Amino acid sequence: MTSAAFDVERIRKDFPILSRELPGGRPLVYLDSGNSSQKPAQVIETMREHFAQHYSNVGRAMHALGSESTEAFETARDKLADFIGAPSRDEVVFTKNASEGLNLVAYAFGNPAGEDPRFRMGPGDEIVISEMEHHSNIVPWQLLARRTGATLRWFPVTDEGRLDLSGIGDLVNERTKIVSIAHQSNVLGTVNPVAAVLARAREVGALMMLDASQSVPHHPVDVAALGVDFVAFTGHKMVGPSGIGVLWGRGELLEAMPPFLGGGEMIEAVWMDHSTYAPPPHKFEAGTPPIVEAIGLGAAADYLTSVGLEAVEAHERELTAYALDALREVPTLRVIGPGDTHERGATVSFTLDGIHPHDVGQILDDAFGIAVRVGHHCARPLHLRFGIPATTRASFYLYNTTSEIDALVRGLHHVQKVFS
Amino acid sequence: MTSAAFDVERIRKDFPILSRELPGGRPLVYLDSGNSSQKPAQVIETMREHFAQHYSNVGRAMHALGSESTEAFETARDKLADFIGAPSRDEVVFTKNASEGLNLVAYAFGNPAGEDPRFRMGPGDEIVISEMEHHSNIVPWQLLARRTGATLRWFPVTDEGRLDLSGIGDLVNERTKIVSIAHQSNVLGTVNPVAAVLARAREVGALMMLDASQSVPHHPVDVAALGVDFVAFTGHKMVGPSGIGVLWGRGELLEAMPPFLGGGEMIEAVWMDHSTYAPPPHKFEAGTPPIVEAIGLGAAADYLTSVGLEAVEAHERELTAYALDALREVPTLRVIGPGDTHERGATVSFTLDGIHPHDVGQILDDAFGIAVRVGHHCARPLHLRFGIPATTRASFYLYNTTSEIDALVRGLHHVQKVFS
Amino acid sequence: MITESMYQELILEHYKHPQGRGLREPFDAEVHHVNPTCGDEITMRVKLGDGGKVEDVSYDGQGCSISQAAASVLYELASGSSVEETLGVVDEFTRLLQGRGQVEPDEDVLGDAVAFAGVAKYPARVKCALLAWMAYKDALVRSTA
Amino acid sequence: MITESMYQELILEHYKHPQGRGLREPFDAEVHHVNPTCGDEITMRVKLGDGGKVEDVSYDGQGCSISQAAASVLYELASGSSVEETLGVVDEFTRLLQGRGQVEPDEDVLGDAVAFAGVAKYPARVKCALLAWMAYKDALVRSTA
Ligand SMILES: Cc1ncc(COP(=O)(O)O)c(C=O)c1O
Ligand SMILES: Cc1ncc(COP(=O)(O)O)c(C=O)c1O
Repeated sequence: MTSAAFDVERIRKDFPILSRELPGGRPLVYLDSGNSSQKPAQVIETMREHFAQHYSNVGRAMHALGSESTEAFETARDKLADFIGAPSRDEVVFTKNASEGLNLVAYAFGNPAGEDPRFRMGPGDEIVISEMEHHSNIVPWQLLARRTGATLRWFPVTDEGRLDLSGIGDLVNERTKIVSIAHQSNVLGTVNPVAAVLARAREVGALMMLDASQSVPHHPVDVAALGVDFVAFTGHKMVGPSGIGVLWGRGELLEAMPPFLGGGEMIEAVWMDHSTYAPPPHKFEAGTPPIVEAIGLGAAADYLTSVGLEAVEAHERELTAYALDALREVPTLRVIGPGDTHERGATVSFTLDGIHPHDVGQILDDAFGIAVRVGHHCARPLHLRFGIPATTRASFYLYNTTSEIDALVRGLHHVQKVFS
Repeated sequence: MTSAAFDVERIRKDFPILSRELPGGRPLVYLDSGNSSQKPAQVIETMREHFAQHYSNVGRAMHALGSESTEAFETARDKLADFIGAPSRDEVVFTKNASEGLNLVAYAFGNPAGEDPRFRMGPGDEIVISEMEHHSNIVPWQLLARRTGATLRWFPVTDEGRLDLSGIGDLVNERTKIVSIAHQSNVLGTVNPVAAVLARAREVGALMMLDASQSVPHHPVDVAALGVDFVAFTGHKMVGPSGIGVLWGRGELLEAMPPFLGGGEMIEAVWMDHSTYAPPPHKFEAGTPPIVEAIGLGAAADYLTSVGLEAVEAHERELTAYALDALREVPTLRVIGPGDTHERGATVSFTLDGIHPHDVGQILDDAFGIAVRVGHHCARPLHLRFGIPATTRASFYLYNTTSEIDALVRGLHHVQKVFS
Repeated sequence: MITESMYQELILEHYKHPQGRGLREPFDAEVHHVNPTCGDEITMRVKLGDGGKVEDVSYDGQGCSISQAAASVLYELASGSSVEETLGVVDEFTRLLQGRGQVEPDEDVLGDAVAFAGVAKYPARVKCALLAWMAYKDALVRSTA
Repeated sequence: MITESMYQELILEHYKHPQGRGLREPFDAEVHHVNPTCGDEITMRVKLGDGGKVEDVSYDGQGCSISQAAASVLYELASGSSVEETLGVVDEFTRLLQGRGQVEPDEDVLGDAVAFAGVAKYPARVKCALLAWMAYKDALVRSTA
């Protein structure tokens, strides 16, 4: 049951793909938005229209189309800044995805071209992540540790799928230069206690980054209120296009960081033997940016704002409660992650005894057109921690319904019949 | 006059924006394709259709939409491999633009995570570029030199706007680890003598990279025939979307290089303390790639192939000859770059005595809807070399006509009247 | 239901009742292969006999029904055959699986393994089916090296 | 023609016949500002007198008609005025130029500089118009520091 104010059927009409029929006459039941969300006509149409009527390069072009594109692109930056409560639009860096944003920050450390002591890194220094991270918030820090000789450490995860803060005093210490954790886990659904971790990071003078790939699309996120230093997220999970992401960083830190990619647009002046750099955000946007993708992401932010992030969150909480309840009836099903909706989002991962998630996913898709994700969801260490090679994950978004969850439960019963 | 076989009016109909009227009733005369090209309906429609009917994340999803997206995305890789004559599809790495490709290669050097001696770099080692490079093929190497202590050197440019090879024996020597130059200059139009430079690079055992951002869209380019090691180019200049580029690299080198960005999709297996990486091209595609942008670029390659790159090249040569001729009639106009069509593309940059390019561009646009680019075109060192702060640049593509060049010449006469 | 083209009765049978499973001694070579996209794993041992015979193929692993059944079918086909014969089967199996559903399988060569024809239409699952077979090929190379 | 809203006769006049151009002695502060996106440059000197008067503003530079004319107009407005008055004009000029064409200029404050109103509609040229004026403000700060 969804609340009266939130008209999910009307919302579904905005997403053309949801009325699609799959081969074999199967309806589409899309429960894989944690992987990537679908796009409303408003986003698709904004992009089409821009390509067809207003496109040109941005920043550098002084003609009519150049102004139209630049205006649309920079307005998208304003929209994204508003969307996340950024104190300044200049703190919004467009990247190609969340992964680039995470790497960008990682490459700022231990770079001889940078002078700020907060970004110095070498043997003895420490980086702290967690065991529930997406590979995109693990590998960049492994590579950084490898480049600099620093040590990578991590928070463990409790059996319930929460961040284990019991050892935080030792884990985050004076050697810690940065702590980077997920705002919300893409497997467990867990929403992490940012304030507690941040308090400790501040005590020891460490910077803190949030991988907000799974939170920004689903809850109102206010970067200023969060109080962290960096936040990365990605367009394609928030009803926006592929090819675009955002790195938000405190203006003062973005100023202090060395450039990452070099090229057009990120410079102030170039001589053959040296260059000076543009102020942020342009300093970090080398080359022609994903212009129409940023504009599409602006339309996505508008769309989510018009629906209302609070409404989206409430709808997802209802779906999650409904799903946790309904899934309990499936024999041998075990949810990996918190069992109730307290501090958790609309992502439900689970195992079924003796049936591999690949088979679960395939049969759900083949037989019923139900799209879930199966595997380790780019969070292999988390699966290792739970001693399982893979899970099946259903993730919900504003366009999902309780009857789709019913379909999932029916599908799972069928899967069990096939393998019984 | 354009050749009979090449029906430019028919081609123009494929590009919706070309029928657009600018505010004030001005027609659009788009002579800024060197900056970014316009997009045919075939590309726009392919992207719209994919978002509306087939979209999902690639690689990781096992459901129906996941297969459709993955199939379309990987087919785009096949198309791009074909388009540039890549010996293997696995040598085609999707990036967000040409700049990322250039940076990716630059970051492979002097990286402690890499073991191959060809990518070792430190004090005493040398990097060779040229004075005519785009900032995107200068700054990444400056940053690399800064990180490693290596020395950046460069080919000078002759008064006619050609690469000055006279000192090549000294410039490219046993200390040289890589030579990276433009295939075609984005200011001068000059097509550089790749074979001559490559021969010397091979003699001394250096690697060689081409910035093909301005050649791949306009001429048939065969990476195998060129014989270099890396080639970077960008989608938005070849009738493709923004947000996508290609790095081609020899398979064996891509294998030998350390990873650049870390994250999902580029891994084989991840533990908390180390990871193993996927083989190329995925090793270099961290995070969700620009999925629909790659698919759009595939459609762009199809479009250019259907028109025929030879036909595009011939058409552009005619336009260039016509323009060089017509511009000669404009008093005080001085072309910066080769004065004939020998080894040069359809990019014509020039100055007018006593009139700043910004004023030229603005009046052409305001009065006639003519879009040219003005400034240093992200090639400031080249402008410094010619002792000029800026130029006006007209760049032509398959959809341009001689009557648009006539309009440009009329416009320039008007500009001179305003400032007389 | 499309499912039926992939989850053949025979595949489900092999999955539920895997043949020859478990690692055995003696062996000439042991390899460990992983399918990184899904985490399927297999450890495979090969023991060769006189005259190019495959004396034993033993394995252990974890993964989906397709990868486990493929290992079981491989065991049945390979043990007791000649190295050469089995390489022929591996080649034909690979050709079938990588054929995107367009390849007409040679039943004479493949035997029971023909049941995997339906998998070829699912690019994401092709690697599951091939995991054991590629491991086997690798193990053969190492045992004869 | 839209052009006319930007290339006012007055702007062209100042460009063709710049007032007060050239670097002069004595001066209290000299600054050099560059507009990186287009390479426009200006060197500006300020000489202050008694009682908060601006005794001389001298400059040299290169750039488009907008940036050069803006410097010339600035010279006329500033030399002989009080620092405080000119700061008021700079503020109003900045407000006008950054107003994206939506701001109603205060002609009493701006005088001739109101001719730049049309430039405000062209984001790419706003920096050209402001170059000299920002340099002037910077130079003032340094001469009174
Ligand atoms: C010669 C050359 N190299 C590199 C680039 C950079 O391409 P992008 O901005 O798409 O990264 C450009 C175009 O801007 C170019 O003309
Ligand atoms: C928690 C989390 N972090 C990072 C990412 C990476 O996002 P992207 O693939 O867009 O870079 C994802 C999604 O794949 C995610 O779920």
